[in-house]
Amino acid sequence: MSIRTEPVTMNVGPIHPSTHGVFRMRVTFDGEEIIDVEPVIGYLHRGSEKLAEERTYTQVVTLTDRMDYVASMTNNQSYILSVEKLAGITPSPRGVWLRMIASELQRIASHAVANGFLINDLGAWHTPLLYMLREREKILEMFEMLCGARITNSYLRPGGVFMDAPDQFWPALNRFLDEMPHRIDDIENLLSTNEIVLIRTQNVGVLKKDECLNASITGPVLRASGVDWDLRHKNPYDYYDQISFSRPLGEIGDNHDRFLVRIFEMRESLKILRQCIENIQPGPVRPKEVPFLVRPPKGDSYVPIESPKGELGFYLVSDGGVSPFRCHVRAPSFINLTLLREMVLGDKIADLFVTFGSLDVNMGEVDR
Amino acid sequence: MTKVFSGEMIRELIDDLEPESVVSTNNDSVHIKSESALKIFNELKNKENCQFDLLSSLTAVDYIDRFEMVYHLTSTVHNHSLVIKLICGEGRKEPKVSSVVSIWKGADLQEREVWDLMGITFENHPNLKRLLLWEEFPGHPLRKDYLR
Amino acid sequence: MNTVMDSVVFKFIYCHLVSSNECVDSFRILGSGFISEKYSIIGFLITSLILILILINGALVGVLALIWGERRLIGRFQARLGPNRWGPWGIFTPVADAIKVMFKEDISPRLSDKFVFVLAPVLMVIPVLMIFAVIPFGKATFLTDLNVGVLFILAITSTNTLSVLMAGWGSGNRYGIIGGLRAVAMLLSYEIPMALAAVGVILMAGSLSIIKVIESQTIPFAIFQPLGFLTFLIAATAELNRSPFDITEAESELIAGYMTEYSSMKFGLFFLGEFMATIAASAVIVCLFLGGWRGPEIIPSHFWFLIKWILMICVFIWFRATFPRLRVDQIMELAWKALFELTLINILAVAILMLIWPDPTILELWIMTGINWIIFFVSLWIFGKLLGPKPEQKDGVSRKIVLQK
Amino acid sequence: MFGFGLIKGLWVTFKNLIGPTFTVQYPDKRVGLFKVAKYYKQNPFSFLKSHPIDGLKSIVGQAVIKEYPDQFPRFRGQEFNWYEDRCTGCASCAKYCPLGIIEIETHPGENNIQEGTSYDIDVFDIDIGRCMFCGICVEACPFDALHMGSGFEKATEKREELVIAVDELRSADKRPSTWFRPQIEQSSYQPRDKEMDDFHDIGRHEKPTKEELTERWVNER
Repeated sequence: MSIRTEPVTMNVGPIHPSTHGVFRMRVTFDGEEIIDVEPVIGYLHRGSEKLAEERTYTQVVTLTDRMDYVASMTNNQSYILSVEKLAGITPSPRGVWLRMIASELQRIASHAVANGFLINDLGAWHTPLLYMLREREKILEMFEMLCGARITNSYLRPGGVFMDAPDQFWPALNRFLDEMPHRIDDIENLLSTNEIVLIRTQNVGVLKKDECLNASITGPVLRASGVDWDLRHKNPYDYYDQISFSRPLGEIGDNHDRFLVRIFEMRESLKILRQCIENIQPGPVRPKEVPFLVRPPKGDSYVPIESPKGELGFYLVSDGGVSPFRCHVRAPSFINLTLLREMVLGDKIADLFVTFGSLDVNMGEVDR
Repeated sequence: MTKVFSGEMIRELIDDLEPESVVSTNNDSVHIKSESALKIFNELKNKENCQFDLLSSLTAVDYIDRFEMVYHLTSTVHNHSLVIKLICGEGRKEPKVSSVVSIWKGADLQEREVWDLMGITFENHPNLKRLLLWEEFPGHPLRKDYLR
Repeated sequence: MNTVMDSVVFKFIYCHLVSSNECVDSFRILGSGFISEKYSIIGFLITSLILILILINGALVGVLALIWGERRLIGRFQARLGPNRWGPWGIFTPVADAIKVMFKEDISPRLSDKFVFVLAPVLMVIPVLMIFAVIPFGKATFLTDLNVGVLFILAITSTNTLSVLMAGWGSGNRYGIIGGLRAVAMLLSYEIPMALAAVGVILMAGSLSIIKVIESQTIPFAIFQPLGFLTFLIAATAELNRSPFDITEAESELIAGYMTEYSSMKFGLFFLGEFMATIAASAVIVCLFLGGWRGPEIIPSHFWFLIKWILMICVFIWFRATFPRLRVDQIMELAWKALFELTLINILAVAILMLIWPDPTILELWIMTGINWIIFFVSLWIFGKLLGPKPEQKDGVSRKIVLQK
Repeated sequence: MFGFGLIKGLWVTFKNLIGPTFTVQYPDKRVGLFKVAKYYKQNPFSFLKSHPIDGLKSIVGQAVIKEYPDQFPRFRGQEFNWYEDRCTGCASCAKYCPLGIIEIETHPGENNIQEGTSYDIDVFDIDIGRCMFCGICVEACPFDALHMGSGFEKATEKREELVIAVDELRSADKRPSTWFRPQIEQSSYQPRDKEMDDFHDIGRHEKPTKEELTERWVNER
């Protein structure tokens, strides 16, 4: 006997506990099975690209903070690198090391948040999330030491960073580096062998290598599918060429691989941080000759960097004035959404949120 | 380190694929004819020594007298990248280019965004609707003549 | 009548009301009763009412305590403090919660089926309260000793399936409908392993009366038949809609499932019903598997019961703090492919052992326990192999993360 | 074996159950006798004598003491600190503010023979209801007159109350943040500990010595 069923269309979001902000999906279910998903975005659109056209190069730094608000240091870094290339500024070595430290810390924080919320989407009652946020809290405190703000940092300036790290920063960083491996071990004990997590995430939301590349998906999602593409390694910006680290690669490209790749990348970031501390030398943090009002010559520049979410780049066009003529953001989490529909078709309702969480999408960056 | 193609190198490369489609050569990029764009991109993606399989970024710039599309292509196989620009239509009237979604699926959302904010029509795009703004929104805000 | 008079509390109140021959002097501390024995039925009714009042209010206070305890404990599990502002250690937080819930605006959606919508929360609470009727809280302290107690509990608990379905359907919300239908599928499936797990207990006790079950536990059944205990615990967690089986509420998927449209005191009743169900289920597990009020007689039996009860509730909270949620098909798979068979194995094992040793001594009991544990581990291992996460992918690719140097 | 991962997870949460918490109980927390005595810098017995009610509360761990979250000197807080004596009214801060929330009106002030003419400030409004505390105004100030504050408790019920007027700026506590002021940071200054009333201390440059002043004002002319 066959039962006549009717597909149900439902609005998931924009206000929903696990859409990570104001994301909306028009989902059609047949019973528990997803037969169609249409992402609807734009609820957090603030027109940053247009705003940037009316602000000076330094003022735009504050706008970049607010794009990916979980990883504002890497946003700053990407923007600053682009401005430096555009204006031909050579940054001070100490400033570069400092911003590498900052961006690696930010990567740990962002991955911690991503994994925590992924497990939260799985339905754990906030416990792993709070463990992750506890570690992120220490990083945010270090950011407060560095630049006085925890999330909207605006720490970087063309030519380096705006101020040297205070004395109390280095002991705090060392303490963090000593503690963090144990915390990651804890998280792995809690989740990596947990049978419920395994059966919920394995072989769900699989992305093949070719699909991934073809859809311009980058970052941990791409690496979880097995493509060795890390811009820190393949196209080293700043001083990443002086640093050795390994890139974790998944093999299947399902939610569990993405989860594990992020955990492994946190460990690699710790390694990078240690090397940064070894390599950093005293000196000025930004060259004296860089003016407050940068006036780059006519031209354009695009410097992609490896942000926690993927390839992040600012395409800046200058007409010789004090503010960018055009500022385009290549936002990784925006482009990573391309294949969401293909990933979840045929899965259960519950998997939709897990898959979405494993993409680590940040709505501030998607809508800009 | 990613090998970045200079303008001259890109021109040589494209001349091999499709002669006389390069309009002008800049320092680090080339302008190509928009008619032959789709063919060139197809070649760039599939040819053995190019294999630009990753469409890094796709955007449009309003240069007041013209609209320009900018494509940043990267190859994860050979680890090299290039920049290709093309001028959309003539002047400011109804800028139009052909969509590259059939070549790179990743262009899907980016082209919709460009259509939404810059108002450039992409031919043969499967689902060219507004993305960030709502359907009834007047105008395209990233254009320089958009009135506040 | 006689079974009720076994209860100490009942007798105590009854003897102060009725001048009956059954009452010994020790029950007449405050003088004899004023109702003559001819109208003893009146005294009986009044006593019952008083006891029911005590029990219901006790249950409500228990819910308040549980709300506070759960929030504090989950806070501690998550390395934070939990509510600590209202009153010392935050003990007035649930009171503040209750006031907030009562004074909120009561919204019923336009598309809702009003009658069903309003009736559902009431149906959620009543059956749970009825469970407390058969729970013995200590030696000779109970409301009633039904000779079909275990059956009564199993029957009563299944009725709240109906209320969840009514709530999901009546609220006219798609999240609600999905939540309600999930609930029906899940709760009905888990009735079966729960009942079958209880069969092992009943076999050993030889009676359906809860008092008899407790009296027969020389070794607590949790130790004696671990398989039965585990399956009952899992099935009870599922019946309670608690994590990792909270797919009906599923905060991260369905917002609040069948409760999405409920506000104010209607929501409060659901909340109440759920927490009370946790308390009741813990009490049932304590009675059936942990030896109820039995324990070394250093402290009164009531305290033994209380300690075990609280520990059991803490275990539920612990589960909630640790485990992610299962998916709906996996939950059904677990019920039908694993728990069902495991309970059958348990029944078979217990029955065969009962056949070999019909009247076991203590030593024989321990031997039986040992055999049961061996069966427990072997069957868990087999079922883990069959149903657990596969380390190998179908096309033979083994899963690992490669560190590319 | 199946289920072992679950037990490992239970063990991790149990470790956290008995481990320390990471909550900061702003604005106050409840503590026992020893901690409250330490807070009041007394020994427990004398504390019991001097504060009998609090002492009794503290025995059951219910004495209330204040607690603030850790705050670092660079913290970019509300309540901008402004040193009128240093301000020339150049309005750099207003120009560089990305949001344009600073409003300055000046008029030519009295002649100061030695330092040259300066402007007097009539209006200096900072609308911190729209401020994003990026600190670029502070970065832009050429004379170190404007500083970020260190507070975070200025919540009001109306938006109008969030506009800091010039009188408020003049009379406010001077607890500047060390954001973009390395000269303050070198003296390991903590905004919560002490005020910086003297505008001489806050400057970017060393205080000139008598010889330097002579060189500048006598010998060079």
